[in-house]
Amino acid sequence: MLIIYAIAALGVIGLLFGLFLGVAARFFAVDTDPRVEAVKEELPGANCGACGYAGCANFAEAVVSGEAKVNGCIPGGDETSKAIAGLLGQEVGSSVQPVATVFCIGDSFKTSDKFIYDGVADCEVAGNFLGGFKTCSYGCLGYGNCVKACLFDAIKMGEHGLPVVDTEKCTGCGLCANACPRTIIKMLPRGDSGYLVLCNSHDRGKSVSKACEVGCIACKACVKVCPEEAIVMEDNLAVIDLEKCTDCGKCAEKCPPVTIYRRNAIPTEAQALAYAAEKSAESA
Amino acid sequence: MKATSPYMQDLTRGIIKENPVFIALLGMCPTLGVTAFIVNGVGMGLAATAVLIASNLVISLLRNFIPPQVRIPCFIVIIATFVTIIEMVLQAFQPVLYEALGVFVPLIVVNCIILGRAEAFASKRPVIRSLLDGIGMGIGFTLALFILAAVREILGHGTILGPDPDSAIHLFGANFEPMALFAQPAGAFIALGLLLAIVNLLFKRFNIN
Amino acid sequence: MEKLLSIIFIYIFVENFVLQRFFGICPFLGVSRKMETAIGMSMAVVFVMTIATLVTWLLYNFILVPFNLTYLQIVTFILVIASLVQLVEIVLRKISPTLYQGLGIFLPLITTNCAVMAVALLAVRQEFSLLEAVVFAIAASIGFSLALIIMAGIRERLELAKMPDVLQGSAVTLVTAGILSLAFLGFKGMLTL
Amino acid sequence: MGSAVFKGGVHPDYHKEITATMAVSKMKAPSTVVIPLQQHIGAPCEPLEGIEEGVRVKMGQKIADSSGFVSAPIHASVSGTIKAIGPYNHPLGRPVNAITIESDGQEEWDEKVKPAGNLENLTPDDLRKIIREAGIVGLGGATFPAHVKLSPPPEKKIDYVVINGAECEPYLTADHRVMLENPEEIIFGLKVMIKALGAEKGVIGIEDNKADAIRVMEQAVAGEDNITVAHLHTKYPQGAEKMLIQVTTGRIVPSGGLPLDIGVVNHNVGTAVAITSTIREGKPLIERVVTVTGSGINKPANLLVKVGTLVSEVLDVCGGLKEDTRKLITGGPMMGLAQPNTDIPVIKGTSGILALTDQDVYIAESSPCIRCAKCVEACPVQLLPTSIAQAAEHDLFKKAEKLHAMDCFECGCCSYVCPSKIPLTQLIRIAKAEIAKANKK
Amino acid sequence: MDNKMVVSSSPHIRSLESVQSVMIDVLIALFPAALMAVLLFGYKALITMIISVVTAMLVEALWLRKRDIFSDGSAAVTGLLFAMVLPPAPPWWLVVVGVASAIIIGKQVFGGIGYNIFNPALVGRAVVVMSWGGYLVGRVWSQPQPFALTADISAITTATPLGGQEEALAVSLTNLFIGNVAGCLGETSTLALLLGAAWLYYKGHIDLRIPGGFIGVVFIMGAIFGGGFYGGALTTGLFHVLAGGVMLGALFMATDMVTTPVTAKGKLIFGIGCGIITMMIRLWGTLPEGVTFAILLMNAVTPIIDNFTVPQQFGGVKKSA
Repeated sequence: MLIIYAIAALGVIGLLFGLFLGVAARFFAVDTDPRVEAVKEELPGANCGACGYAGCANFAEAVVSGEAKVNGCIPGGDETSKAIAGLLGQEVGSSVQPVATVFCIGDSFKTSDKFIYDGVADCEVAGNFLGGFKTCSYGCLGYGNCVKACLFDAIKMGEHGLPVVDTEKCTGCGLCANACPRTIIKMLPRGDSGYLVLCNSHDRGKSVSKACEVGCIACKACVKVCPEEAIVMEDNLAVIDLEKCTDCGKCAEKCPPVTIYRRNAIPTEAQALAYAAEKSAESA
Repeated sequence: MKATSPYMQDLTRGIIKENPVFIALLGMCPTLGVTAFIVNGVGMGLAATAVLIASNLVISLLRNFIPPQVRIPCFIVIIATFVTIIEMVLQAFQPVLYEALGVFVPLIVVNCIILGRAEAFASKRPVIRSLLDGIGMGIGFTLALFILAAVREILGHGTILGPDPDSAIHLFGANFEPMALFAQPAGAFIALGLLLAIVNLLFKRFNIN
Repeated sequence: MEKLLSIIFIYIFVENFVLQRFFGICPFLGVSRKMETAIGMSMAVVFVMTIATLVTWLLYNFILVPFNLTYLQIVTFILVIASLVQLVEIVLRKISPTLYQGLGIFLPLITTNCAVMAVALLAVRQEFSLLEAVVFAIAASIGFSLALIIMAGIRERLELAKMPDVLQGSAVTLVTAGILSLAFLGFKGMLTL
Repeated sequence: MGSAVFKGGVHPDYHKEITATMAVSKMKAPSTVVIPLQQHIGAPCEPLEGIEEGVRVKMGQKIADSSGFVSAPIHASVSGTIKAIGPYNHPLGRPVNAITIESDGQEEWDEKVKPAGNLENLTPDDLRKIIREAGIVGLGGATFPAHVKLSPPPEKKIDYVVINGAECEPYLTADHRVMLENPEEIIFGLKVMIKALGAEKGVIGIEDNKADAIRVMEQAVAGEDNITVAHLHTKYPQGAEKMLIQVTTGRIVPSGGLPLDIGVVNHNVGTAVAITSTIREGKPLIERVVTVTGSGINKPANLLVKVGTLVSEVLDVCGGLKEDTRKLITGGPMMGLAQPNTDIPVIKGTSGILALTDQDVYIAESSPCIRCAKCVEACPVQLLPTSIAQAAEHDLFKKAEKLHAMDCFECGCCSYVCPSKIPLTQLIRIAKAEIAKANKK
Repeated sequence: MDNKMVVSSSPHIRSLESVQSVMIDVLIALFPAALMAVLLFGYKALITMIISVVTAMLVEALWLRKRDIFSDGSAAVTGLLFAMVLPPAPPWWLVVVGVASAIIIGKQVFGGIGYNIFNPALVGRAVVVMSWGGYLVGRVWSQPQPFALTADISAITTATPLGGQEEALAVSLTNLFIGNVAGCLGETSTLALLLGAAWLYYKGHIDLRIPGGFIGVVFIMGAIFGGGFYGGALTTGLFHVLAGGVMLGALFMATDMVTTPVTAKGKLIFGIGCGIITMMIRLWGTLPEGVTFAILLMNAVTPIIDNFTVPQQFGGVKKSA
């Protein structure tokens, strides 16, 4: 008897429940695509927004609807792209995980200041304030907007007043590059080879050399010496095309202010501090 | 990363890397509610583990027979059944523990860990893997409860193996004046909060994602 | 009447569901990030909890008890709550789209809110009358809302704080809840049932 | 009279004693002047036809103008030859087009400079036209073109003219000296304004730390039955438009509104004097009184300086800067602008040149807000500066707008009182800029 | 010109006040109460205060890993305030654990000075009350022995005047005002507390709305609901104001800048709320004293109060709600 009651009670409740759900299913004609959930599972979940969407869930929806590319998730890198592509049965586009690179070596010892800024500690604010306190109006202001933007603890403000990127931690999401009001940080494909002009100044040579010991003075020595024609002048700044660069290093030898470095030999914070110590010893 | 078999991963995932309490922050109610004593905490952990393993197993077995539209209610019924069984078992064989856990025993049914694993794992994976996942998650949950309960019991009562005076061991002697705060609800929150911070710190230190 | 008032006061302040009884911690941690969502969730919880308790109480006392099926309590209660939440969602969508916009998105979260289940179970266990059970549900849900809204206010301020990053988020929220729970202990013993 | 006080405000150290007793002396005309084409709020001016390099101009000759209504023409402040037209440093921080004139030392007036005639015979329209042509702007520092304030829309009836003699900015004494030395001109200027506006009453508000000025002005208004002098408590920002109107007339300028919404127009004492000399002698605005003061100045002074004189030359007259000068400010210390160097011209709005040494300038690291609410108490417009600043810091500009950030007029009281040394005013300024940007879209 | 100019956004002058100077002012304001504590309870009170202050500063310096242990002075203030709400001679470990909790879970967990939600000293006290209630609840309070600096005050214990009607009637209003009654180390002397508060008011660090609302409500509720047992309704109200921690709470704890509303209206609401909850606990709760919990509860709702009491800006018009 008890067993029958039990079955009956559960059965009735189950029936009612099924009924509700039947009605519900009708009302929810637009149910969420299970693939969205699946894609979301594969994403890192940092909600960094590097893909351009409001968050991982949002990106997942966009991927499933075909709006976004499968390799849109930058922090996830190849692994995630492959997994998502597998889920959706798509081909993986070529995605090389980029790395943040600081295009300025004008640390606080090699550049000069116009005045001493006292106010809100923010690169954008300081940069807008009378055109920035640095003599170079393209140089790093050192208030670390990039550091604040990084979700992965991969970028630090060095004692020499320039940001230092931890390439191992960098996921290539590009948030720091977006945060820099002077676009000093650029995203490059990972790698050690190739040479870079580590300057961001589009000023004329004369004012650059007044502002910074190591800025690109637009002398075109590198352009002339490059056998591959990989270097062009863009608005008073030499730019090396990494795809054309054959790693010969002739440009770096010729550069008068020594602005060009191989990617694995970019001046470090320690070198800058040593230089500063030397300089102060000289003047003393 | 070292290549480990998926089975091994299924088992270990829930213990540290995806610990349901410390990392996923699921099942907080029993975690806070029954951890005044180690015995209660572990008892709760084991009860939940039993339900978790059983439901993972059954759901994985039935995964091809349950229509996706009604999968959640089906899962709930399955889980509720096992919870009822566990409740009966506890009542019969562990009346003291059953009393101590109180309403948190039936509340296992709404523990997000169990439904969460059913939904996210068992309903999509084969039986063995689901079983291992259930065991791993169960151990992770029990471990978390054990750690929190240990902190709370040692600080809040100065004992282990309490509250039964026969089995309780006074760690610091009779003159110790325990910090009774940790025996109370407020202490549960604070202890878990600080433990979470410590876990985060350790994860950061050892670079575990 | 006095008992009803006592129930209200006790379950809002003295035996606050979140801070003293540990029910509904997951939504308490999850949706207390913003005041707006906290208020929405609160309203949804008050709504669902009251109805759920009403229905489960009736079911328990008029079906399960007479037929000696109290062991089916867990299964029936969870089914009732789950289906009720869905039903509410459907009904709301139909009759009041504006209310649905405000509450609807929180409804899925309520299914697994153990506070709802706990109220239903406790109402039966404490042998409340129907009226008492409903008042109990309302008081408990207001207590839940109170804790949630206070926490949302605090967390909006904590958002602006610069705490060590290992403490950010749930850790500091739990510690705050702990201190809140301590503060609520001041109401201890103010009324008893 | 004048017992009313506004809420909030601060009491900084005034340091007015440095120059308060120094009579205004006329500074010798410099050999070169640099006259920026933007010296007022509103549309910048363009050089007039025929004004180009190498051309000789006479003193007082109009050299630039704009077709905008909210604008004021610009005149040569010396006679001489135009050396250059192009960008030059400007007190506002960014280079602005300027006309550089090399003086011939003749001080030859332009022939158009002649008295306008008797006040009785001039219509309000005549007055407005004369004042516009003379390039007169508010000399209190805001440099709002004076004729615009004298041209209210016909539906707004103006009955009160308030003259600002509060000079609440610490250090500055330019207005103080003007009141002592030119009381009669102030009254005449006020009468011109009253006539131009068809107003009924005039009131001159003076802070009670300038007792001598109050005495002199009271004597000057003795015969006038519709003009009074209001004694104001000494409190910063007493001279802010809204505060001044509240304490002198008891009227409250509505949020987002203008004084003319409540029938009031407000001008500075210096503006009144400038208007007087235009009506009486036809002189356009080519010179102004500048207080040169502060711990970094060797010989502080109140000087009558020609517009376009370089600050470096003014400083030379005052014995140059002391070695340990760390900060150079045009205007007062509360709302003035810090300058990176001395190579900038004096413009119509330069009420003071302030140099501060190490002992007055300290750069304090700001620490977290301790919510002491001193900024809330100090805010004369009853805002919550700390909340707005915090919102701005976290880019929550919508929230800042809800907290009425746009009502802030940047008096600086909040930053002044903050024990945590948070740059509140700057943060609110950022919020205002962002809100304005968002609302424009 | 060799040296570079400092350029900043206006204003260019700042008041000389700093966080440190504010904290030092608070310490000065607490001096009369501290002195009174030593005069009443002898050297043990001094030892308690020293342990508390030193531990507070050390814990904070260790947490922040800095050498300057005084730093902005806020830890010293917390330490001294915490000592003030302890019995005159508690065990040393109780003071250490309590003040460490105050600094860590009351303050540093939230990000340190300026960010804490709750008054740290009161968090410390609440922790201690809940953990070792035996030292703070019941007939455990030392009877003061004025000017007997070396006396062992722990010999004679009693309940505080709030313990019950009998205890209340045993003390005169004069003694309550001077502080010659059993109670927490720093709370007994209304006179000393008022002196200190006068200094804070003179320096502009406290707003009268909070203590005014707090004390006013305690007086009114004491007079109306207090039962008039203390020689009439009004004197009972006065008794409630002078007895226990209301004065210390209203003048020093509820006026703590960081944890109270910034708006004028909010401050009044805060004070009134503290008063109501204190009296609810005193009159109807099981605990004899409710100041700690009242202030902590109001601390919790401070962000909400702030949100709802944004003042009308100058010339602003109230929007019809």
